[in-house]
Amino acid sequence: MCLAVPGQILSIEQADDPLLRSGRVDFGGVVKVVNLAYVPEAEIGDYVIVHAGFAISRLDEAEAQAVLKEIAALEDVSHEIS
Amino acid sequence: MCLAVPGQILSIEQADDPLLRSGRVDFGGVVKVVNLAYVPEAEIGDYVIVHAGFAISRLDEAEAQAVLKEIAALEDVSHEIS
Amino acid sequence: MSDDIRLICPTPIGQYAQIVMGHGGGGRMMQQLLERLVRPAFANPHLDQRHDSAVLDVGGKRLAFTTDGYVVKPLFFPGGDIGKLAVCGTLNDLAMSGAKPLFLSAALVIEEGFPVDDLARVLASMNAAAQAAGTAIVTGDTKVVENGKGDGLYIATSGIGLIEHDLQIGPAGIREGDAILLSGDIGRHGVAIIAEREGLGFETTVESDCADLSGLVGELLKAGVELHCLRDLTRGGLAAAVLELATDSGFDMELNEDAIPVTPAVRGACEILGFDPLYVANEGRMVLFMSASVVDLALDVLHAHPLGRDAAVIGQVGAAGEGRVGLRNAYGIVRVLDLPSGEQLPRIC
Amino acid sequence: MSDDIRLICPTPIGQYAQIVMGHGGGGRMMQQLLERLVRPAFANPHLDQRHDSAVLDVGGKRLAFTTDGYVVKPLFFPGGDIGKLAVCGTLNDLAMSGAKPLFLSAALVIEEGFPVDDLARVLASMNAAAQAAGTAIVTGDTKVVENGKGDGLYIATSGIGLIEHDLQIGPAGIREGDAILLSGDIGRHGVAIIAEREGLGFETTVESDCADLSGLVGELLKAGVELHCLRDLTRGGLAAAVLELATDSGFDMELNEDAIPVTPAVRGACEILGFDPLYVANEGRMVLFMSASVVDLALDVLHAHPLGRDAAVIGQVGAAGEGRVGLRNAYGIVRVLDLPSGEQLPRIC
Amino acid sequence: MKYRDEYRDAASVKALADAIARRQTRPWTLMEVCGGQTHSIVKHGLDRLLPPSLSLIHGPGCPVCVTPETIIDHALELAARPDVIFCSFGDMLRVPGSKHDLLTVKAQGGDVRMVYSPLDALNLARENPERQVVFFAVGFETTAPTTAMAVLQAQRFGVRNFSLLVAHVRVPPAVETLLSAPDNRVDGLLAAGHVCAVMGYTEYEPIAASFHAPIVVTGFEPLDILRGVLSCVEQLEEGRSEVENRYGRAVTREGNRPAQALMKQVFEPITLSWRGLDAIADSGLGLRPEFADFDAVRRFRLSVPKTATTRPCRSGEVLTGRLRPCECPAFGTTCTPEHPLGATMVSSEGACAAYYRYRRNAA
Amino acid sequence: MKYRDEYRDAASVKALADAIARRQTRPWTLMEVCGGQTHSIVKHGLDRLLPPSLSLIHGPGCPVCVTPETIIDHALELAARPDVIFCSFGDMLRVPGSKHDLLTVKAQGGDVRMVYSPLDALNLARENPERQVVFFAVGFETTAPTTAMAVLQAQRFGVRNFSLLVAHVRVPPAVETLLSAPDNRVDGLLAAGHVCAVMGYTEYEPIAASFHAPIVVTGFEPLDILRGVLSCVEQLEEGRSEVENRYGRAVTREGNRPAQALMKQVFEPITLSWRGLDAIADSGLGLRPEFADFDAVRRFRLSVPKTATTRPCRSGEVLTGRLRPCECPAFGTTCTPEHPLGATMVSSEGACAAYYRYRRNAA
Ligand code: SF4
Ligand code: SF4
Ligand SMILES: [Mg+2]
Ligand SMILES: [Mg+2]
Ligand SMILES: [Mg+2]
Ligand SMILES: [Mg+2]
Ligand SMILES: [Mg+2]
Ligand SMILES: [Mg+2]
Ligand SMILES: [Mg+2]
Ligand SMILES: [Mg+2]
Ligand SMILES: [Mg+2]
Ligand SMILES: [Mg+2]
Repeated sequence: MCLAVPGQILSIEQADDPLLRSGRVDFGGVVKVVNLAYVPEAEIGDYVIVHAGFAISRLDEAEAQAVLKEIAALEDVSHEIS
Repeated sequence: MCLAVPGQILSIEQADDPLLRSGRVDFGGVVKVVNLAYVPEAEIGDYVIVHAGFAISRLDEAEAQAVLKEIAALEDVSHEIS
Repeated sequence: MSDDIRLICPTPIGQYAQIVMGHGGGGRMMQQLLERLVRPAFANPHLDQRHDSAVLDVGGKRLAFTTDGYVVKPLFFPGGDIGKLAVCGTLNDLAMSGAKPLFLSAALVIEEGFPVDDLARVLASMNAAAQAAGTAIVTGDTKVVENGKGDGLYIATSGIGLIEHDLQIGPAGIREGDAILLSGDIGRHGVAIIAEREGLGFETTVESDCADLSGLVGELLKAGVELHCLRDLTRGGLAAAVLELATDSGFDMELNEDAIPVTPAVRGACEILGFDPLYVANEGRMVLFMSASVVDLALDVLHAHPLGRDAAVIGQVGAAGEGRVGLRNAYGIVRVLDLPSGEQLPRIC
Repeated sequence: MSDDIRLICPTPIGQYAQIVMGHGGGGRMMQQLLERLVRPAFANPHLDQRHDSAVLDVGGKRLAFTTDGYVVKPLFFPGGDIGKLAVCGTLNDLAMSGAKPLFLSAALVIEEGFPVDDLARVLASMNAAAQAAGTAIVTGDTKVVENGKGDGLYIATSGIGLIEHDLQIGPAGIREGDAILLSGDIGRHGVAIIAEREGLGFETTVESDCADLSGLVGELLKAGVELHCLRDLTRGGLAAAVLELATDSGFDMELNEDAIPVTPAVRGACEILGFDPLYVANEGRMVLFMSASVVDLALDVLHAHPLGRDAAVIGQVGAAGEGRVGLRNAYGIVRVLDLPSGEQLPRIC
Repeated sequence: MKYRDEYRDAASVKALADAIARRQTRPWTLMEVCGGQTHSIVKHGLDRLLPPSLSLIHGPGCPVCVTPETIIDHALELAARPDVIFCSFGDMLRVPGSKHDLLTVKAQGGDVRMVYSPLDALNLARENPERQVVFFAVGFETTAPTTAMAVLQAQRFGVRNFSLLVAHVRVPPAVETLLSAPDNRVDGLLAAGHVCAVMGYTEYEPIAASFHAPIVVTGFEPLDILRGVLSCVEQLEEGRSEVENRYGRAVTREGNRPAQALMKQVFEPITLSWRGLDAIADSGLGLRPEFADFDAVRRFRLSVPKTATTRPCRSGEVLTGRLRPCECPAFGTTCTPEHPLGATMVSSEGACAAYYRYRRNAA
Repeated sequence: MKYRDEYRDAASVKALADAIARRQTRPWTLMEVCGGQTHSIVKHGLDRLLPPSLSLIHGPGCPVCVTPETIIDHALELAARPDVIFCSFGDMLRVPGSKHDLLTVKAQGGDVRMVYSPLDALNLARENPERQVVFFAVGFETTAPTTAMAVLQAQRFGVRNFSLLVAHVRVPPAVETLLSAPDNRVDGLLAAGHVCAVMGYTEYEPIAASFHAPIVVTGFEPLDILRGVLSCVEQLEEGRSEVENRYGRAVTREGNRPAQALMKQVFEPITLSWRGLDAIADSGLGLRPEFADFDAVRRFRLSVPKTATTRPCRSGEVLTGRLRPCECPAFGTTCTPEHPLGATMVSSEGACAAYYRYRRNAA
């Protein structure tokens, strides 16, 4: 359920309207206008997770990198063992 | 104006209704349902003149024959002269 | 009285910026669309043959190739259905070049919501018509369009035929003095269709003339009739077919109104609607052009075939001129036969 | 875990009594419609070739013959329009038999209200595409349907090509061990179309891949590449094309997911909509089947041509079997590639 | 077809034409009032069978031709409304208003339906209760009773979504206007047989008397028309100016009483500007106040358009017999049946269209 | 695509699968609640990378699957109305009601539109003021805020022709119901990452505690899912039953506060019968009384249909993890994606459909 994909904010309009805040979001070359009212903290350049035309979450890039590092460490373990 | 063609009444329905009297009328092999309210005197077998789905006149067959005879007489005159 | 007026300049097509029904009605608007937009866009010598099928040289063989779209309403009508129509129409266009039909294709555009059972009936009737002509539908395509973007079913058929004789049957073959023959009575398809339309509500026994003429054309060729030109009657009726050929060949022509067979029921329906049977659609009739000397032979062959039983000589080709067609009536008056503008509209007044 | 389940009996087509959009979507519903209704109705050996064009013997010559209907929306889209599509699609189907395209036909079904200027643009683009391929539209037809009974313009094109080599290019030519090549990246046509649709409102630079492959096929033949089978990718995408060929040839096949080129923009659009690019429509791509020994030669020719620049080997033909197609992913897992049911519908949940 | 084919017989036509030629001694100009008769004359070439000094000119008897442009513009406005199914007789569809025609509105998505009878439109209203169905009520006294009947049936059945755009016209006021024109060329009139089938012909008796013009009630087949001509010529030669009935099989002096009654129940005479003519008192029919609910102009609050015709169309002169179609400079050049400038080119019964179809480039 | 491709890397997937295998000592059964995760697992074959004694079963987390048939029947009724434009997400169109599906209604002429966002439906309402636009509001807590926003925007702009057919569902009550079933086989849960992006995961803390089941907030890419699995296995092996967040790039403990606020402003929890499950208290969302004007059931006075499902569909058992799709006798025979008997075969995220697509006849 809840197909949602990460995209990067290119521009923001009606930034302070609690219903109409919106912006153009880039999904790897495809751009869509998306409602940003639920991510008041998100800025141009940020990644957001978009579902049904709405950004439902600002993507935490630090956390994203940390996970990838954690997995890279696992890979090393894996290599050592096998 | 007022394209109207002769056809023969095949059947009559709602014969006494001043608005809905209608019937099937045959136009040389093509049959259409026609409003007959304006020809209350017309009976099955009679010819009527039909315009826009309405019989507007019962065809006077005696008169029709008389005219053809009159013209036939003219033809004779024509032949005699030429 | 002399009311003979010449057209000084033709009316520009641009006056309607949008396509209207009249552009498909077989009348002058359609001719203008084809002459001013379609033919120039595709300009090539084969299109310039201006015939029902293009005659092509493929590796030394003479092939006929044709296509038509079918958008008839209702889809099922007395005497046929869109499937039979789509196959017969294409067979006829091949036959008009004197080709033996070999292979057919069919592209279906089906509207969402169309009953699968009706589709099966149409396909069966296409196949029956193809088989009866010794041909087959060898390739096809199916598209589905949204409800409200179609009208049940549209079919485009194409056909390939092989020309096995040496005649050049087509508008260019027409000669001064040629007899003009008509293979049967006219107007039945158009009346059968109109009678079935919602709103008009005719009862009639009129059946569409929808038929494959390729067998009959084959008989004529086999009997050695030197055909100059053939054209099947479709949209725009007999008038459109003869007028097109007069224009394309550049010969004036004259038709004899009394010689043109029309059944009483077709005549009756036309009277009611204010139609002229000469302009009403057909789907199994053709005009034939040939030297007067072979008319008797041709009539023998025609009369012996179920599709040519009522065939008659209906006119003759006059001198080279401006491609005018006159219609001589019972009173000896010749009136100019003109293409209707768009479709014939029922008249009331 | 073993979840391998066999279909016990096929689902009857009759379950939808009416045509729905899915019947035209290139998926299993369409296959069923064709297999259970259309093919049986028209049964003949040429249809049984199950190829993009029928290969016919006409007076000792081998001809290819094909038809397709075009109902694309919008009519004008990045990378092409319905006219270019209609011509290229038919050229491609001829090319898939290795035929040299010779002649085209076009049947137009125009909706009342369609701008005459748009019609002129489409006709020009048809002619340009035909001329670029050295062919011409030699016969045609025009019908007008009422407003609300069409969608602007539908086009059915047919084509005749001449087969000048001795290969039997088609499903029957596929052999165990054949390499499966793909001529370029996939999914662009479908994404370009969808991005233009009302309601979705994508901005994208994705252009339809709409193109005529006949020149490229000609180059391959000229270079002496012994092609076993070709198929252009259209509705249903790469998956549908390979699955059809697996079914029709009876060979199991395996594709390598990582080897299939997809551009980031196409991938991005597919992610948003929940689509699988393997099932998205193309209009200028083909799969090629050939012995492994000629792959290098073929890739040389492909890479030298603008339409084959990204060509790659994407899989191979396995043993004769039940025509299953496996898709091997980066984790070494092989999943069964299955036709979608109808059209892919955008997913939200 | 019985009562039709007999009236087309070639020998009889010849005999009648001969009789006319024998009877005529001086040049006369006759006007057939009715467009249907114009159509028949031109199609069968009857005028060419007559002596050159006997002129037939074409009258205003085609509702398609005379319906004013302002009403056509109302029709276009109504037909373009998404809530409306607009019903019209076929030949009204190509009549140009100030901008375009009903066929264009239809091509642009308007729901325009061709009907054969006003009752077909009423049926559409009953079958589509959520839509507004408007019937374009054009025509002379022949057609007005059929429209009246649709209104009365709608009233009886309580059909609330049915209304009329009324453009009915009456023949006698127009004929009077024509005959009173200072440049009137018309010596005698063929009266429209089907109008008279409904109305009888007593209305024409004072007209014939006061203008000293014979008026002959005439049918539509070749023999009918030639009989009408013969009768007119006879009267003129004899110096008579009576109303005579030469369409006795369909017409009686008093006409169709039930049809007149219902027509009068629903409609009343109003002043109307015919296309090509000035306003004529009592020459139109409007819905009586009791039936105002059925008036589409009222129901849809249509405003009277300000547009005036600026086309170089001379159909006014054609309609009044002062100009033959082929004398109009636009005829056959900028004005053709595909792109008519005037209503007389639109209707296949219009004088310009009839000439275009049958006389242009006569072979 | 950034933040997607990295999470599909093959070497990392292998490393994680290895780590899971190393960590696991006993058989465990995990349920991924979310249909999106089911889709990902089956598409990428992730379950085949796991040890055989680690079972993944598929939960009820697909709104397409769980929307009750009675509401689908309401949808079909609304969509067939000539005055209605019925808007739905694409994957709801093939869900069968008691008689047929929205695609059939559309084929029969119903105006059914596929939209990507509830705001698209609202735009349609503004563009078509003469029509009624109904949006089929399905989905979990991820989607409910998007619907809430459409309602609030409609209110602000006074859009009177817009309404919702609401079928929103809430995850936690369903999870509690599953875990309390007497035949529950589930040892640990992967919680739906996007639901938690909106709701956070505090709701799951009491559930994990009371049922002694670890609950791990999990994303959707292969690495995300395997991390969730690893985390679950670790907890089980260690005897812990905590809520852990393994989708930290998108999810925080408290969730999306603005989204929660608007959702709560518009909706309130109601009792709902999920398809395949019995009625569950507070498991649905209904419009609050202040927004009752936007309720399509009320606006169109829909009656609650009496029909009950008589299909031999076992999707209830599939949804609760008691039956694998391939164990259903109808699977692949009378039930296929073309002719689905149950919702789990309809949605491409439904468990039966995912199995049919990726596992039938595995090569
Ligand atoms: S030819 Fe055309 S412009 Fe001239 S009077 Fe007739 S309708 Fe008017
Ligand atoms: S296979 Fe079909 S019938 Fe069986 S549980 Fe799944 S959806 Fe229901
Ligand atoms: Mg033809
Ligand atoms: Mg043709
Ligand atoms: Mg044809
Ligand atoms: Mg095809
Ligand atoms: Mg339709
Ligand atoms: Mg193909
Ligand atoms: Mg093809
Ligand atoms: Mg194709
Ligand atoms: Mg044609
Ligand atoms: Mg349309």
